[in-house]
Amino acid sequence: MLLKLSLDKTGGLFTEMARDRTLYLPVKRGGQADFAPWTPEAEVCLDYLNTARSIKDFFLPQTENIAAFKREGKKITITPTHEEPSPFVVFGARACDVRSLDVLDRVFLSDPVDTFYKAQRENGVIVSMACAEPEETCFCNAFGIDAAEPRGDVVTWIAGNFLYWEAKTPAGEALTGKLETLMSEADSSDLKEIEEQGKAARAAFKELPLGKLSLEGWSGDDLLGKFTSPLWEKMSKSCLGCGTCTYVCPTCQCYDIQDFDTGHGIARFRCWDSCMYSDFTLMAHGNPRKSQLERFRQRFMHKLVYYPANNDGMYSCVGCGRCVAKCPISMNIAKVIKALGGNANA
Amino acid sequence: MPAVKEIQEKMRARAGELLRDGGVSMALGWKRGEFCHDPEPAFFESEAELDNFVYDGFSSPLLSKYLIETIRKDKQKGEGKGSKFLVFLKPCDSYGLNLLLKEHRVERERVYAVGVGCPGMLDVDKIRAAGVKNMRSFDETETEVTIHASSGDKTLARRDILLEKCLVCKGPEFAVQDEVLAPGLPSFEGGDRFAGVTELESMSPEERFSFWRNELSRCIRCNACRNACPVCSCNKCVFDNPQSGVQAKSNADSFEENMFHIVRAFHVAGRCSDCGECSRVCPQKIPLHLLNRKFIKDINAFYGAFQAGADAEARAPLTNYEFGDVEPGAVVKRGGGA
Amino acid sequence: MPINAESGEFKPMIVAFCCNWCSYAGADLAGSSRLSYPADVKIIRVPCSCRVNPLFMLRAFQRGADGVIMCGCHPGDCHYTSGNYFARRRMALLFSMLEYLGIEKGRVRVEWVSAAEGQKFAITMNQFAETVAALGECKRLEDLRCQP
Amino acid sequence: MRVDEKTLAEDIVRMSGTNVKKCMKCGKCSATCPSFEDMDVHPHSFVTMAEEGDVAGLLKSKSLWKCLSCFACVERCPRGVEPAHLIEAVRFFALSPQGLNKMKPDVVPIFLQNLEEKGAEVPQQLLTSAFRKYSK
Amino acid sequence: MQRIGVFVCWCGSNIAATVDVDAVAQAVKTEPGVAFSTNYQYMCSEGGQAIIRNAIAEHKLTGIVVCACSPRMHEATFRKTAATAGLNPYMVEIANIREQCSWIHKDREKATVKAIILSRAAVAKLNLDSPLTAGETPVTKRALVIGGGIAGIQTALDIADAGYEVDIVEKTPTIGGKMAMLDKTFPTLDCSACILTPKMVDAAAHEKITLYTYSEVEKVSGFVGNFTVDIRKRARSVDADRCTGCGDCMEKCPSKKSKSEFNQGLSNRSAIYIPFAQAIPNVPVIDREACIKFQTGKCGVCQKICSAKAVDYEQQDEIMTRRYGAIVAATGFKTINLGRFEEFQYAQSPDVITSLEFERLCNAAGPTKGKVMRLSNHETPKTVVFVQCVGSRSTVECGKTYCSKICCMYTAKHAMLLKEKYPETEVYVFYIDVRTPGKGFDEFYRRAAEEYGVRYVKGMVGKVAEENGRLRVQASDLIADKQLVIEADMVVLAAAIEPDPSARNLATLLTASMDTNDFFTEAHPKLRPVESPTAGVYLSGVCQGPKDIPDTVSQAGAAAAKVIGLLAKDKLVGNPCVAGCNEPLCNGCSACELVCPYGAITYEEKTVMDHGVREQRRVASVNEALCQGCGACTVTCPSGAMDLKGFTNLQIMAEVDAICR
Repeated sequence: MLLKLSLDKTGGLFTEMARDRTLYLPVKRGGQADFAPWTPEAEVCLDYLNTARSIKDFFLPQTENIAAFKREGKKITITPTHEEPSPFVVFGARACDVRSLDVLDRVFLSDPVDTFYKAQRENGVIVSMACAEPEETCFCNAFGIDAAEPRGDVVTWIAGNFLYWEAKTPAGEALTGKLETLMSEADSSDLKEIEEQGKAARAAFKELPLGKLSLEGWSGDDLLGKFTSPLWEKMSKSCLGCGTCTYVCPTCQCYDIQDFDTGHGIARFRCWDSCMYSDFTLMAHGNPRKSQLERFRQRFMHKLVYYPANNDGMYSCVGCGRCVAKCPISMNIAKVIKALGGNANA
Repeated sequence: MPAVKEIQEKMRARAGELLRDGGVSMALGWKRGEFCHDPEPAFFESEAELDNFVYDGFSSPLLSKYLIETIRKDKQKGEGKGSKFLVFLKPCDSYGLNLLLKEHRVERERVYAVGVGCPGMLDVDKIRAAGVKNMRSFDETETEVTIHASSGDKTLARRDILLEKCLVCKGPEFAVQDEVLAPGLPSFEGGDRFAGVTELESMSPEERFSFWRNELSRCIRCNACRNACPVCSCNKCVFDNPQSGVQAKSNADSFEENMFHIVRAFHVAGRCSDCGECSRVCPQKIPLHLLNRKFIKDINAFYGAFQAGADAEARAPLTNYEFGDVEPGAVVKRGGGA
Repeated sequence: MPINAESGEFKPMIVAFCCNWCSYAGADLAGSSRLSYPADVKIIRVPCSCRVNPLFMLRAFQRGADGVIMCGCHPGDCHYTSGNYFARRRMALLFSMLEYLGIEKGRVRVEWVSAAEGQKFAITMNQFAETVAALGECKRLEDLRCQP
Repeated sequence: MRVDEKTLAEDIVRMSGTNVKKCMKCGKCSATCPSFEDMDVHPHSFVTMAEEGDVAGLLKSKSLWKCLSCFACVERCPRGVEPAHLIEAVRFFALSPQGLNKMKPDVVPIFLQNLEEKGAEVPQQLLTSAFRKYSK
Repeated sequence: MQRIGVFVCWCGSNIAATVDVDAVAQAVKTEPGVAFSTNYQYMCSEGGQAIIRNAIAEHKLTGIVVCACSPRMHEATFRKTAATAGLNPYMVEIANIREQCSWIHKDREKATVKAIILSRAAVAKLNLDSPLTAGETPVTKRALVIGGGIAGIQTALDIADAGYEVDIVEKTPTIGGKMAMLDKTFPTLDCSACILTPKMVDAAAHEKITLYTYSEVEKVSGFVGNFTVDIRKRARSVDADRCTGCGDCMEKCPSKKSKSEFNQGLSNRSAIYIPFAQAIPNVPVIDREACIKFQTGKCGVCQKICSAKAVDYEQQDEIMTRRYGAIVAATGFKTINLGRFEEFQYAQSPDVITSLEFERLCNAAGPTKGKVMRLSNHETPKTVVFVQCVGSRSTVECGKTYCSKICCMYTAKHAMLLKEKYPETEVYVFYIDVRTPGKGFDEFYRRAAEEYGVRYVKGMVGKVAEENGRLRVQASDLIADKQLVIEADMVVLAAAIEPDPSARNLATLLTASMDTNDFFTEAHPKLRPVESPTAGVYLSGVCQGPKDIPDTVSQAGAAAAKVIGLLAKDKLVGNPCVAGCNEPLCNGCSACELVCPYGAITYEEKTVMDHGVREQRRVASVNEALCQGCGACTVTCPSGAMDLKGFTNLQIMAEVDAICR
């Protein structure tokens, strides 16, 4: 059932949603939009196109505690320190970010299951939001994502002066149940408006600089040829080796487990890691990936070749365009797709 | 004064000449990206490759740091010994190169530095903030930029859409160069680059603390600031080195957010040429230059005006001293620097 | 350091870096002259004030120190001729930066104490401990993980 | 109005831009002074008096108007004390109550007219010096 | 993992009265690495040391922590104890629980808690200790003295008398320096030549001393005990072995218009010349700039008349490479250029002279045969004005901020000599202060005023002007508050002295530091005044700071004693707590080199293995013989490549952690 709510009443909706759980939604921070817990003072911005960071933060946080080790004499005690999961809602996730959870699920929910991730997934409700227009750097359509019709527990649209709301899953239904009184039922003219808007949006995506990006050359054939291509060397030269692309990426899932000596014992935690870093894959004997070329190649081969090979052809890129927007030197996955994808993008 | 397009053609032609018969084996410049506003640092090895060469208001990424790796690789190959690398430098980039030369990270004889006048680099976010959506192309002069976008054409005053670092431009002089194309740019005067620092200094400690908490809490430790910095060129950063005792891959808490940025600013204190790359590349838009400029402002006030990278000889303030230097206690007493 | 549960009295944790040749000897002289200063002050011996990395100071705050003081030979008297001059510049910049970040002034200090200045050492430590105690716990540079 | 002579002395010294503490009492200023014989307080004493805060003494001294501003003392002083600048600063204070803009260009001719009557009271070089300063 | 023994000392009741020593010993037992802990009344006593030795053996300890008095007291003792038990002496840490705990705290509980924390910090540090061995280097038993004035001669004689070889390098054709130019010396008024020339002869004759005159140091490498020095022996154009010193060549030389350096330009000399009669070596040198043969190719008179066939126009500069264990800088001074002090008319009037010129005029062997005369008309002056502090104690650009120290005394001397020779002369001395600290100095100055009637006037000369063939001196008398105008015949300026300009270059060669006035800096202004901060380099004479002859000679002896102390050793044992460079981390940036006060850090191209990648890099290298272990480099190094053994980054941080726990 499609519900609607006047845009000037969203405050009440947020208050209600945040009553018994944490509500994350895009707010203005440092001149850009980012997901943050809702507070009555928060500067909510629903007209953003892309947040600086993705919703990955809520399922695979940048750091999370694992355990504490304490030593007394010869006795060592281990205490789990992972925070108890609590229910939360992510409001305003875009289609690309919602798709990224599929990518992460396949990694963390397949055997052996990552219990931390699983707990977060079970406690989180995704309220997605359709894109009425694209950001300049978007190319989700290349991965078959329909930005105008995202998935999620609840899908929302903004059209005219209204927020439209439709529950899609039992979890979404449950959330909607508490909020129904705030909203009214939409009619067919509303539906039509949403559809029209969606059509326009889809057309606009195609007109973008990356709108016609094709992955035809990335079918998984000729793995060795791709791997040994001399183009990697050329393309990786300008890479600074920072972790921006991996940290803003909704699908990058690599992490490191580190021990921190607190002076009273050891705090073990996990934190994001980046395959762009020189100490990634560092082992006792040294590092198998010695140069930025190898690290650079790994990142894109993983996204476009290895991951799909293991996951029914699903690419671990969702075309959100964050890396395109944020790379300090304007290197990005679209360039790689074009350069090494043969003639498809010629 | 030549138009920016003309400078680009001059540069392309000169790079071609030098690659052909100027004893230069590679030219470091910029090449066209996917959009009209994202040129990428590029390494041209032949004249033919120069078709993609671009120099415009978005050629902001600094190139000189790439010389370290370029020369290192060249040495490893063992061939092409003594071959030179052409690098294009905007006036402010030249300070960074000088620092690399001074710290022996790059050998002078391996570099052919071509200075190019800079009309002031543009900030795509400011253009977007002006209501421009989906930029397709643009025309630029020294004073105006006309943008063609899906949202329509728009002409903006160049000054209004400059990168922060360009608003406080150090001027058209080159600290190091072998030749200069299009000298005299930029023709505008930079503003007071310490205004931001002074403003912070005038706040109460509580206000300053919450300002920095708000800024630094956004840090995701992507290391873009560090890796883009021309003086943060350590073979291995202490924060990446498990043996250093301070290694940290992420900011586990607020202390580490502070620690990373204080230590990074301290390590480049007296060496930072204020090129502004750290702030430009920060994906979280943290005004990192306000940390570095605080040190620069203090150094100027305590030890006399100093521009890192202005020459390759002067001792950096932290490797120097005078008997009558200010006491640390006096610094704190006076309340937030000079 | 936490507030004493019984007395409610705040006992600051203070780290003092002392150069071996002047200030550490000055502290010894304070000791042999039986000049008392709070037990909250713990001294770390370094060869010269120039051995004190700003990192060590931050480390102390991370681990729960409420105040950090560095003592060295008077300018001109450095055993290594120039060490304290470099240290002085480093600390001047560090202190200014800490203040800029909104860390309360008074938590860090530099004092030049010669081997003959046992009294100055004791007075300095008494004053510093008092200042830091008045400021209370250092919240702005703490690392929550390091709390007991 | 200033009541505190000490503050006044400090202001004068600050305004003059000199550092009287640098004086090592060598007397080279007095040794080199062409107006020495006409003065009741000699340049080196002027510096000492300023250092001691004796503003009244400075203001009522004949020397105040006998100094030619030739700057020989400034040139010769081995410590960079610059007594002439000090004298200029005291003069400024002596003149300042007479009007905000001190001496106006149009009063200078009056001084010149009075020259014959007053004779040596107003040295010509002082007026030249005044012209230089106030003819903005 | 270490096996650490902790030994808590009672120090009688000194510690035990305020600190519960047993509680300390118990508390540290659970610390990581601690294998054994105990307490005892006097750890430093033989009994205490035996406990330590036994425990080391019994518990297979790898290191010990002694919780006792200050390490400044007994660190050395316990290191020896450890060494006798077979432990590396640097595997010893001291927790100072006496001076910094029991003696300053009254509350037993607080003191005990603090003692435990200090002991834990020592354990934490020891856990990261590694055995250190001091490096040994052999010593070349030969010294180099640079400069052949009284400072250099005295230093060389003292070293040579102790039985060590010494070379003196002097850049002028003769040794003797400035003292040879003096007429008399204060405060005894004995003849300078009479006391100096025997020393010059001694130096030349000494079997352990080799003189290299007309020579300069060109290159210095190496370090304490092992310097290698290139000396350029400039071509004299006269074969010193053949020359008999007869002097015929000088007499016959047709080019006689060169200014005599020795006589301060007050007389002329020939192109082939010996600077003065008692010069050593007594061998002439050809001034090629002035020599007609060298300039035009026509002449050759000296060669023709030389019966010893010593004149050799073909002679070339010669570079000799010598090895030394120690180097003494004794480069001396010169008077500053007075041309820029226009008020004194030095450059304009021949009757305004410097004190050193006056010295030559007084001297019986000088250009006027000891007759003091006005250079303008060769008349004996009737009124002479001496001006002190000319350029000294001055902050103006052409002056020097320091006191030149010797002027007050030599001016008194000159005034007296003048009065002695010409009692009728009116002599004025203008002074700012008369500084006479020294044995018999004030008495000497008072004699000038009281017995000789020299008129001392407090005040400075403002202006000197030539008028009607005389000098009009305008000055102030500050005591009388008068301006004086004196018609004088001669004005003598006590010019400030400054280090010889060659010292600047030498400092660079020696990596010895200089102050802003180009005087060499001493390793410690009070405790090591004759050593430079660069190990193995010593300072003698005015190159370190203004001083008179007695002071110079004492310092020369002191420098010699230091050199002898060094050369007496067969091997130098270094301090093992030195800096070291972790090469794969080093960026080669040179920052550490710039802050090293000892020049102990150099850079070299080296092959470095970094994570399996082999490459040629510029990396820092520490000379352990020179490093004194201050640690300045460690903090300057941004990548943490430089670390200090015994005080590593990790160790200090471990102490911090342990204290703040």
